[in-house]
Amino acid sequence: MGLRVDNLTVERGGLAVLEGVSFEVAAGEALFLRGPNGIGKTTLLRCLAGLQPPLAGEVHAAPDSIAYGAHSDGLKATLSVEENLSFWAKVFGQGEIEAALDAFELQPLRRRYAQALSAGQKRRLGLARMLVTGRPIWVLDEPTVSLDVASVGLFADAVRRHLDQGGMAVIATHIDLGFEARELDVSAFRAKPAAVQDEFDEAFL
Amino acid sequence: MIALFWRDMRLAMRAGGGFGLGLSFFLILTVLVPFGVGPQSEILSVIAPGILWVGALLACLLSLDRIFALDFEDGSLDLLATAPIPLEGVVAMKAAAHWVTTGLPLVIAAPVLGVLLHLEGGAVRWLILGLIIGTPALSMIGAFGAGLTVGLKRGGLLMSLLVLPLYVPTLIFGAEVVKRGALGMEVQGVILILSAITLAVWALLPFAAAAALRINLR
Amino acid sequence: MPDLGKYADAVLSSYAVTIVLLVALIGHSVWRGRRVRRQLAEIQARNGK
Amino acid sequence: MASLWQYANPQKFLAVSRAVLPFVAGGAAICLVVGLVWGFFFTPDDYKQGSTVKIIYLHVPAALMAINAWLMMLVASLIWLVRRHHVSALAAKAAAPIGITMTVIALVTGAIWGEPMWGTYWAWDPRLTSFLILFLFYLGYSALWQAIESPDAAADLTSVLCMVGSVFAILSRYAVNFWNQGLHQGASLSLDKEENVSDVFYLPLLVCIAGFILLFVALVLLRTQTEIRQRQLKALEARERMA
Repeated sequence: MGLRVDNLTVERGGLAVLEGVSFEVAAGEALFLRGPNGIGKTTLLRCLAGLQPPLAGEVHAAPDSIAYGAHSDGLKATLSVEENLSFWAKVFGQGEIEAALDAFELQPLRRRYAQALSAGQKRRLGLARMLVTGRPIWVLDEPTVSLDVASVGLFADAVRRHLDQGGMAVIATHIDLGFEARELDVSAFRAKPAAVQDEFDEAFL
Repeated sequence: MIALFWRDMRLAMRAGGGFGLGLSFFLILTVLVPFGVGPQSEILSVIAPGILWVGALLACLLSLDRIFALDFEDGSLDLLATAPIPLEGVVAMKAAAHWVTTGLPLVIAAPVLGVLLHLEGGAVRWLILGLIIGTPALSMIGAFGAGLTVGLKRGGLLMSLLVLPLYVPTLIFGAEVVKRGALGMEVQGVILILSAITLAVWALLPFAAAAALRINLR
Repeated sequence: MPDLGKYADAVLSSYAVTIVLLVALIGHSVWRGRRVRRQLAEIQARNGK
Repeated sequence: MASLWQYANPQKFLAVSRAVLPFVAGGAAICLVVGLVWGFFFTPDDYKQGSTVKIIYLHVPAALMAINAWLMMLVASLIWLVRRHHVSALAAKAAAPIGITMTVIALVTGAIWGEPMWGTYWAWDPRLTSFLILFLFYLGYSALWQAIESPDAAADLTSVLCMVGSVFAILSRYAVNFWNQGLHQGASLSLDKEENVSDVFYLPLLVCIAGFILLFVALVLLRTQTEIRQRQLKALEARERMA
């Protein structure tokens, strides 16, 4: 089962930012979300991840199939790389973290505390977390921030392997990740200012 | 879920908090009180249960932001909310870890602190029993307050205002256990009520706290 | 004026406090109501409604 | 047939409440003036309490409304959580400051009355203590409304707090009773009124209670109107920023 989004309207701070967003991602496919800052990509992704309810429309996906990777990595400074990762593995009911450590070349750093990592290393650890969730749909928000070229390559490889195994990915990004995928420019869905905001305002305006 | 409990415990220990800090806090509180009210043992022995209970409230309150605020700031809470464990379970585990690092040290230190405050031997038993039963409720109620205020910039003071009135029943019955125990009165009823409050709090408030978290994460 | 006897202070201060508080509450409600109504009228005029 | 819920529409609520408000406010004014003047000037002194008995015309209605305002907030919060009617949430928000004022009046008049009667302004009596705790609940509730920016999140969170708070308020009442069997007299109003207060005091007291109830309703209507307009204002401002 893939991911299908029907006519989604999402809000931020009580105002619709994107409306009528529809797309579909099939198994083995990736989708890049493009669009200028502040257009509502993060809001859309949070909505996909189920963190905020949409104003209208629906997200169709198998239950518990979406793994969300946010701007912040959710790392604990006083836990080691290994501890951080195995915590998330356990939370998601997976035991194995070696493959994830390998994929992002974190093996040499595994005993180091997260507070002693560089920004890029932290990001790699945050992305390695996606591998230990065991979930088919990755929803990633600017995953390559503070990564160097080599690390972007590691990330692209990881995504490609994930897709080859029948996984899916929705990635909001501004850069070229070095592999082919469909692109969706969300500025096309920008909500019109005069659009009805919610039923409360409708009663007034 | 167990993994979450151990992670929170480990975080509390590594941050220099945890057990030692909790114990030191109660020790300092106990040392300061006689400076305030004078060294007469008859006064101290009367107010000792109240001091220790209020100390438990304060220790609980001071460390409440650890329950959710840090996880909210670094994004962990978002990730936990999308994880396969129910948010209610997350709340309960975090409250449990909080109790082990703030409530439990007090229970353990209570006999020593009781001596410092001239608490009579008979009353110490009831004090410990009351603390064991009552302090878990404080952590859970605190988790609810922390959940309500997690997204707010200056949530600390507001959280105290919200949480402290909710502590009233536990505090009253907890102190009542010691008072009656020391006087040799019938204690069983009060202990049952105190246990009922704690059990009800742990059964119901995780849902309220999880609801509040979901609203705050939106 | 009724004879309040030795409790005159208590009775009078109770009435005074209550009336002051109620008047303050009513005053605040009315004042805020007017202000918001005026602001709303302004913004609606601006938006040509 | 139109249902009751049509009044949950903001415009409808504004129209109806605007029409009703003058009558409610007028009724409140008449009842309060009649009741208080009657009570203050034309009732005899109590043989035990002397002229301080006149304080009950303020104390009892205020105390009643302090509790009823919280109950109203609880019902309004539940309606909001279940049916998502914004007016309901805003009415709960509007009622809180009124409840706070009523609680303060009840506490202050009680303290002033207590000084000559009990020889102290404040005693840790169960009823007094319960009211103090109720006051704290009100403060926390209002503070939470003010602290949260998103109006819907604020409505949700305060509703949750109101529900949990109600349970704890009842629990505290019970606990406080247990903790100290106090000196406050029993309810001065009950169904068999002969037990407590004689007719001379009872009738003006009833008028005063009616006055306080009407005043409460009038203020809730007025303040809810204001809250609705405030929301409307915010929505328009946000739209201007967007455009």
